[in-house]
Amino acid sequence: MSTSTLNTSANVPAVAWQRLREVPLLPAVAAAVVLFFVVAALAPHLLTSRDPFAIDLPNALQAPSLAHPFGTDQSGRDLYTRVVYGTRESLLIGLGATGLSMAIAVVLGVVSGLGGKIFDGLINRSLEVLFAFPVLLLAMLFVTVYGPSVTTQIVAVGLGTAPGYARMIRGQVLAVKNSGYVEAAHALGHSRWTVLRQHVFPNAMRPLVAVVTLGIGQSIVWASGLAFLGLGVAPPSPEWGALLDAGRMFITRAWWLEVMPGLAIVAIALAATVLGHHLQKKLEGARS
Amino acid sequence: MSTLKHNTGLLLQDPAHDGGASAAGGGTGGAANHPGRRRPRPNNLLTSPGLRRAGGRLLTAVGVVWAAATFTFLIQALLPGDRATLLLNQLAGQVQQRTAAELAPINAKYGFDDPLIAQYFRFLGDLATGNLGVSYQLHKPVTEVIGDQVGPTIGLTFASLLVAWLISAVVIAGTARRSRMVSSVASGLEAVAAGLPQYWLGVILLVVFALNLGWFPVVGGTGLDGLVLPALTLGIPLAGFLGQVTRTEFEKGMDQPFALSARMRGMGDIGVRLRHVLRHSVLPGVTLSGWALGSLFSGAVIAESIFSRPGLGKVLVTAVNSRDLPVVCGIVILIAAIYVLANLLVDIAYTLIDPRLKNS
Amino acid sequence: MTATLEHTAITGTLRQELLKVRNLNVSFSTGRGRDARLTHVVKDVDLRLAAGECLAIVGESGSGKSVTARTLVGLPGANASVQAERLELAGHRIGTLGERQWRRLRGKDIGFVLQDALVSLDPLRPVGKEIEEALRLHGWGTTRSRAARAVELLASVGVPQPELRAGQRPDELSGGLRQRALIASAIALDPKILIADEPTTALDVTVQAQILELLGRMKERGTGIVLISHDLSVVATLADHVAVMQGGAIVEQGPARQVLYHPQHDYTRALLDAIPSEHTKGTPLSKDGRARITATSRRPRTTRPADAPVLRAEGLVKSYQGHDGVVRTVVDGVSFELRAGETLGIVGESGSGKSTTAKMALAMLEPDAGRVLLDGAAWTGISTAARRSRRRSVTVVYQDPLSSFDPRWNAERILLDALARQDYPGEAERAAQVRELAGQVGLQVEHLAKHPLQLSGGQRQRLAIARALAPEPEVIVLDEAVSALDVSVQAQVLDLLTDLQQELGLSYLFISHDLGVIHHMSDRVLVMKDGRAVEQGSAEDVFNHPRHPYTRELLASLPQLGLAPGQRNPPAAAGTPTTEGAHS
Amino acid sequence: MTNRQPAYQPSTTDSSRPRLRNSLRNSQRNSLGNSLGANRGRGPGGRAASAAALLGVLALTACGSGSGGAAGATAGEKVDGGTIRYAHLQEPPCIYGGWVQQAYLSRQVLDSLVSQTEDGSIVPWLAEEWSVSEDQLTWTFKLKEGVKFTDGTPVDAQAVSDNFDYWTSGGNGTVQAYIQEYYESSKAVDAGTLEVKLSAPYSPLLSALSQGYFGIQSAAALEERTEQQNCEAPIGSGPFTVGEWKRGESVTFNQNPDYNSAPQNAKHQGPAYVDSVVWSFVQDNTSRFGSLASGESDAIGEVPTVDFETAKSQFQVQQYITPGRPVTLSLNTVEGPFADTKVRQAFAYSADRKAVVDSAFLGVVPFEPNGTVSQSTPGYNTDIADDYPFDQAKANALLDDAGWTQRNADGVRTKDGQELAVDIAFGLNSIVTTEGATALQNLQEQVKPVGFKVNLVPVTQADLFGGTYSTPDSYDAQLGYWTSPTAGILYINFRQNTAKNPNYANTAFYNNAEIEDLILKANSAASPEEANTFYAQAQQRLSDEAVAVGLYTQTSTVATSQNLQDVWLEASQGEPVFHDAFFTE
Repeated sequence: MSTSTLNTSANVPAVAWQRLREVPLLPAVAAAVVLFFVVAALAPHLLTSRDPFAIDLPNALQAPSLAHPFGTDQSGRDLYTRVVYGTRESLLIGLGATGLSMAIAVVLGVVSGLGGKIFDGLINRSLEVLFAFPVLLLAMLFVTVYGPSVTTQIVAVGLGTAPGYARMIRGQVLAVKNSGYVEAAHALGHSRWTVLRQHVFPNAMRPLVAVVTLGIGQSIVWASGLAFLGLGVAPPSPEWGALLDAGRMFITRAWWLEVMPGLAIVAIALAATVLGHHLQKKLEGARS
Repeated sequence: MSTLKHNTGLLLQDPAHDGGASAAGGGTGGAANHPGRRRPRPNNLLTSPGLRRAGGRLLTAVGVVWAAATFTFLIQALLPGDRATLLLNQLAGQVQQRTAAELAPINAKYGFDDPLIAQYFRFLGDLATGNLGVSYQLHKPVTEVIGDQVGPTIGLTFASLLVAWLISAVVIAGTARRSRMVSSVASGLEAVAAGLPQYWLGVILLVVFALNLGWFPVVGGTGLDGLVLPALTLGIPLAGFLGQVTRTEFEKGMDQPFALSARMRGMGDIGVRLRHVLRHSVLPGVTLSGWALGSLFSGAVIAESIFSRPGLGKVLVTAVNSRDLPVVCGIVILIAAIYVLANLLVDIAYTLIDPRLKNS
Repeated sequence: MTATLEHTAITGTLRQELLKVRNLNVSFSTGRGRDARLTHVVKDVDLRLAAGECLAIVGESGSGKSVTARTLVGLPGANASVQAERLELAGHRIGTLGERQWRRLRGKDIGFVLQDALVSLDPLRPVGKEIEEALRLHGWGTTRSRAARAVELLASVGVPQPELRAGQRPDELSGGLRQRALIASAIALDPKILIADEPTTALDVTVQAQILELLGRMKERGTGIVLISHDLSVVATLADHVAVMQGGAIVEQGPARQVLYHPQHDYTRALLDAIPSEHTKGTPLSKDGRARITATSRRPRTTRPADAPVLRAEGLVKSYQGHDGVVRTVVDGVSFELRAGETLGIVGESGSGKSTTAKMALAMLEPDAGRVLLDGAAWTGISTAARRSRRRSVTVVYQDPLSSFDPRWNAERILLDALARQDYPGEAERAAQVRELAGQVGLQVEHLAKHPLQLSGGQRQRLAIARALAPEPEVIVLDEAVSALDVSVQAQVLDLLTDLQQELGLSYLFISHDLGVIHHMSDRVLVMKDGRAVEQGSAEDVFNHPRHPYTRELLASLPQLGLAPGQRNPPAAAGTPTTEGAHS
Repeated sequence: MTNRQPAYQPSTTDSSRPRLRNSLRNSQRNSLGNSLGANRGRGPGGRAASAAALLGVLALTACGSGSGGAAGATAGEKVDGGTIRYAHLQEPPCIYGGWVQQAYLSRQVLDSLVSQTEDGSIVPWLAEEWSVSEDQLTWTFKLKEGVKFTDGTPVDAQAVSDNFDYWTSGGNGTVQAYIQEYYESSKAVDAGTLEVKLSAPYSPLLSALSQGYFGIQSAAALEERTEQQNCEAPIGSGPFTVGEWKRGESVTFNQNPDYNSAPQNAKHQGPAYVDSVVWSFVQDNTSRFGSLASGESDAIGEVPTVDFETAKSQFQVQQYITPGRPVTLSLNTVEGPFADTKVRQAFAYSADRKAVVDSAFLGVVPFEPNGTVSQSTPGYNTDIADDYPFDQAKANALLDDAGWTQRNADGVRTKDGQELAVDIAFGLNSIVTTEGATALQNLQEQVKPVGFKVNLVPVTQADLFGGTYSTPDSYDAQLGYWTSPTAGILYINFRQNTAKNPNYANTAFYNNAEIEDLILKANSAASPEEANTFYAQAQQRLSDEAVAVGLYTQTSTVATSQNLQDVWLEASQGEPVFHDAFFTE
């Protein structure tokens, strides 16, 4: 097919449509979900006109309807609005925890991968210890010390998930360090630092994009698990874990209070996972 | 024909291995022709490398447990608020300051007045002699508290792991490298399962299968029928994770020449999947299981609380909330020990599944 | 076509026809929906095979030879559609078989041997179990009798201590033994036809000879063998009939002698001519135009006496401690000299220490004992910093170029990175030099924007050579640099290397397991075995008057196309040059 | 088994009837111990004894027929034997102890000296009759004859005396909180007569004794067995004995076949009708109620508010409203905005607290306008209910008056640049239930229009009990409650907090000599009526000063299936009693 014939203005939408069709459906849906939640986090008022805190006692515990797509809670607050407004904190926890976890993991992983036997041994031992603390346990201890808040959730989940990432990054750094192109770069006479900067860091960090995406969803799930244990963000915050915790007692009378925020969590975790895998595949595809 | 020598296998990164790592049609005929200045290696586990490895493992284990205990001690000792006040208020259910006269006997009894370092060494000394102390709340030796409750939790943990493995193995073996439709639906389900919050799943399972359908008891207890829903609650998300890592490996395995070889000697597709490829695909999942065991153990608190099961999880949450340091430490140490043990099991499982790893 | 008919006429009457294929077409559907495409990979293939004969299907990668072979056992792959006028195998019409019927056939009437036994046998199971599995699947015997039979089969394919070996996994066996075990599993039920897809490709030359001998014995016993190979010289020792495939179609087919020594088709001729050997020395292997090479050095060349060594290794020793604590000496007292403008070939089988020697020559690895001198000055045993400025004098080309390129970089970036900054201060100058280098190795300007992944194998290797040239080195270490390439591409790359050497006065340290390539390229040769240099001398001396028994064994194992040199057209008279032929 | 218990006979000694005096002298510090237990999950803590007449046991039954218990049955044939499966909220560390959760359990196996009825009067139990000396310092109890502990030893005066000594020497902290400062000694006059000597008059003694904490254990068991044995399986003379305790799961109580010492207010004498009670611990609300709905349980405690309506329509439901201090916001009267009385009053006016509570608790738990004493407490001042109606105009006027005249962009009032922001600290899931937290959130929104900005500060259990939120600089308001049988709780909560004589239970940090004087007058009043007058005056003064803002009452509920009859909530602490319960077919 010759491109010149297609390159007329009339065909631009057709070309765009063609392009769009090439995007795989699942990642596209996932991207749309993520986009929705990003908008919800940054500008929730665009997605709802209600106030997430405004109580309306006569309209408490209304089932989902056109007026209240997710129903209302025990104080008559619109659940959809609360889920939308809760996105910011939930996403913040997800991003923050993953970010923190990655920061720790990158430092540990890189030092471990590059630092020689002693550092590697030391860090590996400490990771071994951290591994012995399951995320939930560590988070529980942590929240008990510092009290429930967004910050403590971020730190708790971040710390809890860091060792896994650290190990992965270490493996990645080692793999890149021993790769053919790093050897080739050394053979060309590049200095150690140049090789690290030009090859080791960028290539070792490349798969992290996908991992980060996967991690965000999981962090949100972990954090809401803490809320379930009563160690979450305080009410009346519409953080999703808090919504779930509050909704649990109504499960037999107002199922939507438990199901809707849960679906939001599942949706974001799933979307993040799908996107993560998609990215991973793309990156791997670009390599082999 | 060169004489046969013991082979180092694929996994050694032996720089002497000619021709680079990937041998696409190059001159690498395996590593069979390694220089022969090498003593044959006995396969007995009790020889010095084996002992050294066991010794190293033991040291690591002790290190992990020690670090876990120390960490827990610190975190609990550094908690805000005065521990004696806490104990008194907790007994009375009040939130108030306490007079020095009230606090003195408590401080004396538990030695809260001693310097932290003295408390720490006393704690370590007790620990070394297997004395985990007596619970502040239950007035009972911690070993007994744990002993009472560990059974159901361990049962739940292993049942969940089993459920997770069964689900993921069946789904993977049935759907990987099938038509695009089937495998994408299956991997979609895996992603959903992996993203399911356990407690949420648990509540939904409880409401649907116990309350509405009445298939399972609402209050599980320790019976077998009461184990199903809790095990599913913890097992389904884990199955999603296992599925995700196993699927990749399984697909790799299906693409391996040995799978084709097996087909070519007359084996059916299902046979190849179950007899050959599955075994190759479980290694990453097995690694994950070691980690998962510790995670399940602490996650048990969620299932225990939803399904009203006895178990350590509940004890742990209560103890953390009431700062029952001896109990918290005891459980943390137990989890650390389980983690160490789980990893030992993982190592054993590794060499059972992939005997090549015995040498590396 | 005529060849086929003739072949049928001769054999058809004499022996049982095991395989009749007429007009076989295989295509694969890829993509979905509107993007769905049908790729036609096997086109109108006719094949015949009688008992006790060997039919070789020869072709380069992508020629469709493996798909053809797999179609014969009903496993062409996913999304394949197979059409044939006639498809008969060991008396069965296989065109219409269902999966169950296929399963009864596979392993029993047709055996199939794949390339690398390390991965073609289940790596986690003892080889004996794999053989037993073949028996079990066809309901042969009891558990006990199957175990006994497996041992017998191993013995029958020449595995010593078969009881012991039956209990070992592929990774515990040497390459030759496990390939034998794989064959044993394929012939467990004495199939009438054995299809061997590149059965010796991953093997050392001495082991390859043994496996070919084993296949030869089976042929004598009456098994029909279909041998799939890219290597014409391997085929020569075994095949009665040869079919040459290119782009999914058979371009030439006929009795082996005819095809190999009196090729009719240009492609066959090109393939044959591309094989480097003693006879090709000093002549181009490919018919491509010569590369446009001009010396563009900005640095004055080191002037030195004509035969003064550029690189000199003295008593190199290298040992490693394995994970089990056992120390292995990998390189043991190797010395050599590389003179300006000459090629020193290092040849040896896997594990002989040649790559480790190369690493030490590159000073990427410090020797435990001995030293390397570059232009008479210490090259090993000095600090990394002291060496860095001289790194540009010695560059390297690896076997697997892909892994030696940063996947994030395109070709241009890779070459820019290799340029010496002080020589090309301006950006425009550097860009010009990159284009110059690309031109020298025969890469087009549009290739520069591409990532290595988007380049073909030959283009990648050209890029790797360009990178090695960029710093204007005196020595290039070529570590199995052409081993992964198809023979026609290999020919082009070898020609390029020869041209570059002539124009730029480079010295090559040429490392290969392939005696033919070494012979073709080298001025002098070093033969390595178990870390030692067992023989060293001029190519002429080493190949024609080998002194060391190992060298003799190596040469004896080499399958030679030129067994009867007179019957083959000398390369110089190899038909008229055409533009057709191999592309990378 | 027929009733072998001799009928109650009036005693011939003087003062055969207890003289009830709800007085607390000023010297009787800590006379009203509190028993709020640490309590995760759904929170209501312990409840202290009630010597009150106004006990709010509401019986709610299916279809509104009858008054609960036996009468509520759609009736069927009574069946002997059987096992009652009862699901309870919380599991305490020991069966016997000073936490109300322990009283729930020990009530099943231990008898006390006396029992309290729904109208607040004291009736015989182990003690058939009693008298007090003129100086109110010597109490004499005549014990029932022929009563044996389940280990075979007799329930005699010596055994009861030993129990007193056991309690006061550290055996039960809550008992000590009640009587330690008054108890001097006890002795067995003869096998059936016990004499207890006090150091000062203590009129609530009998109602205190009726609580589960004062259950009488076998002296021999206390002496000979280990602390752990007595913790896990105390031996008493009650209707049941402790069988197996599967920790984290259930305690099995087996019928005591020789039981002959039921309290006078029991519905029958003699052994329990059922063979055993399996008392399981089901913390999850949904599951607990679900277990009743699915028939896995015959009775449950703490009916979840969301299921209350369903429970009332399908099961027999009883609700008990605890006396003492209700769940109330103590306002910090020394620091922050609430140091100003007008701001406190404005706060009380600014919310429709009844709507807030009714909505959060779905109308199940009564709103309590009084911030100091709950409606089921004797001496409750009913006038106070109307002191602070929802009146935003008044609230605004008061705030303007107090100088909070400006408003910032968010509508929050300001004064000198300071926001009118108040921190409400509450122990989520320990003191305050999820419903309570919802009420607070509703309140938070309700007070917004008048310009209050409320920050809710949920406090973890460790922080809470560790005292992080117990000082004046740590909160503006604190949510809490304190169950107690009398309005004498005022003395504990509002006695002045001085350096010399600190009172940290005064969580409003409110020191007012006049009010303290009123409370002291009440404590030493001659009659309950007189005492209640003073208590009422004190409540009025505290209400005028808006020291505390009332929200809701603590309740205790039990729901039983239709075929289980005669489960009742005893009146001192609201514990379910299974002695009289039987199944019908």
